[in-house]
Amino acid sequence: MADLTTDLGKMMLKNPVMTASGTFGYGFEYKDYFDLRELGAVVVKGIAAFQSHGNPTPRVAEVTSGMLNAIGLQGPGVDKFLHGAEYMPFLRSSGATVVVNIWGKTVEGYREVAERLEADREGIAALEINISCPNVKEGGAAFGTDLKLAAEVVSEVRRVTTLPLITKLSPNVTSIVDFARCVVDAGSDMVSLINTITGMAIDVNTRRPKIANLFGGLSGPAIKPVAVRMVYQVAQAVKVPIIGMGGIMTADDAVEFLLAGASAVAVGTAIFADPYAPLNVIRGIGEYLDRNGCKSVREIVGAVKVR
Amino acid sequence: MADLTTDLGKMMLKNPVMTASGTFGYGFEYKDYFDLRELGAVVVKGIAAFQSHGNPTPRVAEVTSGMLNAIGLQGPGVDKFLHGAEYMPFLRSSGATVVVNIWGKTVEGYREVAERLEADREGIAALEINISCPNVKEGGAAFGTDLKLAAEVVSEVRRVTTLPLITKLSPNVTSIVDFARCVVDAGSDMVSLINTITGMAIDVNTRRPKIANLFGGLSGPAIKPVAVRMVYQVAQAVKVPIIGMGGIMTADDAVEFLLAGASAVAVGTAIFADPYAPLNVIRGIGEYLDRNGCKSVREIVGAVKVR
Amino acid sequence: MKTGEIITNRLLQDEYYRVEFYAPEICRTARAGQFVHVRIPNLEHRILRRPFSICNCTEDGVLTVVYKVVGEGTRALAGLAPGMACELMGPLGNGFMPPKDGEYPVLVVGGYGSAATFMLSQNGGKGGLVLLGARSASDLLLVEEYRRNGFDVRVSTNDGSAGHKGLVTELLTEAIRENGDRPVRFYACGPTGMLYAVAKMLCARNLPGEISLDHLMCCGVGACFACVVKVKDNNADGWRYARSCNEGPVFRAAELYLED
Amino acid sequence: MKTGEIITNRLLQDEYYRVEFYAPEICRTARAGQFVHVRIPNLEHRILRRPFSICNCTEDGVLTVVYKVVGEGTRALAGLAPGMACELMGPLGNGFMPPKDGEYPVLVVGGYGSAATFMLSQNGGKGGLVLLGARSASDLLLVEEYRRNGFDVRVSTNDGSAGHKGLVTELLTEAIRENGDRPVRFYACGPTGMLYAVAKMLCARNLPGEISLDHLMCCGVGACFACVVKVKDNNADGWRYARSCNEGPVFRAAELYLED
Ligand SMILES: Cc1cc2nc3c(=O)[nH]c(=O)nc-3n(C[C@H](O)[C@H](O)[C@H](O)COP(=O)(O)OP(=O)(O)OC[C@H]3O[C@@H](n4cnc5c(N)ncnc54)[C@H](O)[C@@H]3O)c2cc1C
Ligand SMILES: Cc1cc2nc3c(=O)[nH]c(=O)nc-3n(C[C@H](O)[C@H](O)[C@H](O)COP(=O)(O)OP(=O)(O)OC[C@H]3O[C@@H](n4cnc5c(N)ncnc54)[C@H](O)[C@@H]3O)c2cc1C
Ligand SMILES: Cc1cc2nc3c(=O)[nH]c(=O)nc-3n(C[C@H](O)[C@H](O)[C@H](O)COP(=O)(O)O)c2cc1C
Ligand SMILES: Cc1cc2nc3c(=O)[nH]c(=O)nc-3n(C[C@H](O)[C@H](O)[C@H](O)COP(=O)(O)O)c2cc1C
Ligand code: FES
Ligand code: FES
Repeated sequence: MADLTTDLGKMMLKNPVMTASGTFGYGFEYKDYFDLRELGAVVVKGIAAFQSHGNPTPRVAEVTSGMLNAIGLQGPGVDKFLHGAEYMPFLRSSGATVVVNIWGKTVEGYREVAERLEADREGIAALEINISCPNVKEGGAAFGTDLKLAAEVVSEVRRVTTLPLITKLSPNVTSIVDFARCVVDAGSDMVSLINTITGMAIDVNTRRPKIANLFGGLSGPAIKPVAVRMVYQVAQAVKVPIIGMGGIMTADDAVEFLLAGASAVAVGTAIFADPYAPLNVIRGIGEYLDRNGCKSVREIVGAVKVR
Repeated sequence: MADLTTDLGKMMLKNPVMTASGTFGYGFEYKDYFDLRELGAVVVKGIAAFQSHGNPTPRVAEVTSGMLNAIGLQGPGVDKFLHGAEYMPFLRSSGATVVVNIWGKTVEGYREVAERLEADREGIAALEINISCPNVKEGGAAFGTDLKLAAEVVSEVRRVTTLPLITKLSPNVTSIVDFARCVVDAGSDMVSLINTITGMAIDVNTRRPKIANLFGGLSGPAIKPVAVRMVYQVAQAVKVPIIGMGGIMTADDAVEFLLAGASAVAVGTAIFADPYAPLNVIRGIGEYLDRNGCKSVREIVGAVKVR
Repeated sequence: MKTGEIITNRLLQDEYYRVEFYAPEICRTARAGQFVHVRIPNLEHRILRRPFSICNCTEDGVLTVVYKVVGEGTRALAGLAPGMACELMGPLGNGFMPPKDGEYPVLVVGGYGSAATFMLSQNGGKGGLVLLGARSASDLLLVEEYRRNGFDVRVSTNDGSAGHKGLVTELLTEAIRENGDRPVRFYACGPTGMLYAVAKMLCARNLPGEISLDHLMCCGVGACFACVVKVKDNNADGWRYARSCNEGPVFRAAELYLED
Repeated sequence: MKTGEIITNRLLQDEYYRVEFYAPEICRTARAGQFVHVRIPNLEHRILRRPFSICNCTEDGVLTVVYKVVGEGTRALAGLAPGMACELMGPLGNGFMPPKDGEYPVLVVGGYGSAATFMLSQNGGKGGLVLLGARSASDLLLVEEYRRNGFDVRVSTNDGSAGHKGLVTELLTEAIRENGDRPVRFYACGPTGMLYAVAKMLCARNLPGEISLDHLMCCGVGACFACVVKVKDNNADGWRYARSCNEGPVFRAAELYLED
């Protein structure tokens, strides 16, 4: 059996498969399904400095080979996350490798949640900065589509924590490579991509948007080719480890991301179809490696043959 | 039966359904399937000033609910297009409403093809400028992802023709609204969107990209939510007519685009599944209008209820 | 994942079907009001599972779902033949609390809501009342089955094609009046509009009731926050979003945050 | 669109299936080397049709396709039962030119290429030769059928499990030598590598041959430029991309632009 351990620079994983933030809750919800230690890492739903209702409903709509969501980052806030039994205390006791996805409405908001987590960092393996959030101070433009804001968020968070930092990039930009370079320059140890692609669906009978919030983020197999392309582009441009995601349903999908240059992957929407999807992906990657005579998953990272 | 005639400002169509450039050849290929006059318009494959081989093969790959293509704009060039029997002469005799999609490798290239078509404009209802092409002079960045270049192409073409101008926008940008505004300011009478989203697929067995050209454009149902969102955004921002496309398979899909703000739609990839798809969409829009008590298709343009 | 082999899958009436899965593990613990999250096979362009109330469970492991064909998923489900199988997650969610000793159960149901409360009628012959509302006679589900379980069944239809012509809430008003001071516990499942009307009536009269809400779901286990409904809370806003999949789908009427 | 009802759809051998469609309109004009573009039903996440050579057509409208299960589309096709139907576009493409009077047909085929040339063996008993190549015995298709049509069949397999152990091009070399000066027309269909090898052999010896190429297709009618192959041209480059769906799939060997 091939070696699945994955070296993400400042972070070692037992295998390259994580859960994608927002699709696996806080791990607790799936505790009866399998042992969370089987995963490369559990990435929790985005945590802010404050408690948050999220968006009005309907928040999701199914579309062809994917879904739109505008959950709006409902969450308990960092206090409850650190102390509520079903959040961090549960995760610590579970023995899982935990990545905390963080967000804010202002640069200070990001810094604050990172500071709080830094102060109580036991059991936290890394922070993932979700920059696909609207900046309330600057008129609602997302941090993830403005290079200056993206750099600011990352360097502010960098100032207050020594935890490994992953910055999660938005695909809704002309050049994701520019953002990858920018957040790495600002101190991010890794990048993860892609977050959802902004989309819309309209119910032709009611003539209303299917998402109360008008737009939602497209995820699932529909976006996989876009995600693979972006991972490939970013891998050509930066030297830090990449966590690839977007539409991974099977091990073959995951291998595509690894070949394109990702050192690890995350499984998101697929979990809704099958909670065991991440485990099946882990097993399938192992089988792929064995079948192809690879001793370690690292052999296939970036191994796409472009000529 | 509701009135399907469609007013695109400088151009009237008998119904709002066109074919998407590149998916219906030059009309000739489908002449045995139905009378081309049944279509709102036939939009031909991109024409350049010169003949062009296009890209190496494989040029297409099937992906979940869509396909990638990197045909690379193979084509006969404007001379042969104007005079070869199976191109414009055929289209003229067919009585179809013809939109000629044009492209170039330089700003001058765009101007040249537009000039040639202007000089021989009989039977041409409009030009559609495809700006999703790499600019060979400026290091290969696409015209469609650079506001300055996009404006330049459109105003150069505008200078040499009085034909109605449609500019076809690329979705691979942070703000498609900026591009819509920019090309309208530069003299475009309409905008069409979306072109394909850049994607990549890797064969995990051979480890080679499935497209010889590395990247290909994603089309088909997978991209529909992104396309509908962009049409909605552009409809909020510009006053010119919009031609919406991206993943339209059924009349309901088309209605979604109309509700979002498109005055007409184009059917592309669906034609590969079913050459009659555009006709089915036309019929289905009529049925939708009747069922919903609408007298004219114009009643539903932009009629999405956002609150 | 639990695999449920299909034993029978037949048209019940109109657009309603009844499917029986062999799912002993789920049957072992399932309660009225809980649901199964069904993966529809061979529907590759649809990623999400479909939630269905557990209508019945037998000791030999037969799980019954009654469903209406409303879209692609249910249409595909209706096309599955015995011997085929679906992956099932379940039992999920919090079911109804059975009536306390001496409490008389009154079920107020519309459409396929009739299935969600059905297991409450298997209360060892203690009986109860079902108020069944529907658009028309062909939407009335499980009438005979409830009667067989010793439940009194009253029916209303919007078009008057069966029973009282009007809304099921009118039957409810009557039932509440008739009932006088007897301890009653109300249970409701059906279209959202009806449920909120029932909840308001119960709250106004301070009557104990449980409402099973039907919301769009993704994960079914509380992980994604897709399925939320407003419930009362003592925070500044007076409400919070509760996940109907794992904090519900059954909520106490008094717990729901009723707007306007 | 032409709808082809499935009459039979059975395993032939190994991973090969034979499906018969009732498609009288297509049968009326179909020639060897032409293809049908098949829409696979219930495979919503796959948009594109699948092209298959027309293996046979009867006067009563039965169109036969022989196919190998290689991926999702062909797997789904193999799952279709008689009575179900597929939308068919066809006959598409340019078929083989039948041998001229006095010309002896020699077919060089590999794998399911055997199906593309099959109708050439229905030449009214004038006979001919088939050189069948395959990886192993289980990939040899239609051997008996060719014999029944009075064709001489020679076989090669890579693993030696049947006939000559080696490549079908070796059989071809032999056949060319044996044949001496008799007027012959060659036809080839099979894996791309084999076809280019055959084309090179024929060109080197200035022998007339027709090659049916198997390329990824989208539209099937010449509209999309997905399926192009290099053919000789008197432009500056010496070649142009021809659409294999409508300018082919059959090309004259001499017409192909053979690189390296
Ligand atoms: C707790 C619960 C119990 C339910 N019990 C039953 C039952 O016993 N019998 C029954 O017939 N139906 C029941 N439903 C509704 C059922 O889940 C939907 O009718 C079904 O998902 C529709 O799927 P579709 O693909 O046919 O429709 P589509 O409209 O094509 O579905 C599109 C999307 O919307 C979702 N969706 C559509 N309608 C609903 C809805 N009402 N509730 C939740 N999701 C929806 C689907 O899951 C899918 O993601 C229940 C729903 C919930 C939440
Ligand atoms: C003119 C022509 C005639 C053919 N005749 C036959 C025949 O008689 N019998 C037979 O078994 N096969 C034939 N093929 C090949 C057949 O079309 C493919 O095997 C089939 O499309 C594979 O589909 P899939 O979904 O099972 O495979 P997948 O690999 O899942 O298909 C993925 C995609 O690749 C395309 N594709 C994959 N392989 C091929 C291929 N070799 N050629 C063209 N497209 C391909 C599919 O259409 C699809 O778009 C022919 C191909 C052509 C072009
Ligand atoms: C319901 C849902 C909620 C999500 N919530 C978050 C989130 O809180 N933070 C975040 O960074 N990404 C969030 N995402 C994005 C996913 O983590 C992931 O980037 C995206 O869905 C693409 O992967 P997939 O196609 O495998 O789902 C969410 C996605 C979904 C579908
Ligand atoms: C095979 C193929 C070729 C295309 N060629 C062109 C082209 O020449 N010019 C152009 O502007 N768009 C071209 N497009 C883009 C389509 O016109 C359309 O914008 C896109 O495919 C989205 O629509 P769809 O999802 O309905 O196909 C092409 C698309 C495909 C699939
Ligand atoms: S469906 Fe995911 S939280 Fe309820
Ligand atoms: S398949 Fe479209 S041109 Fe040949």
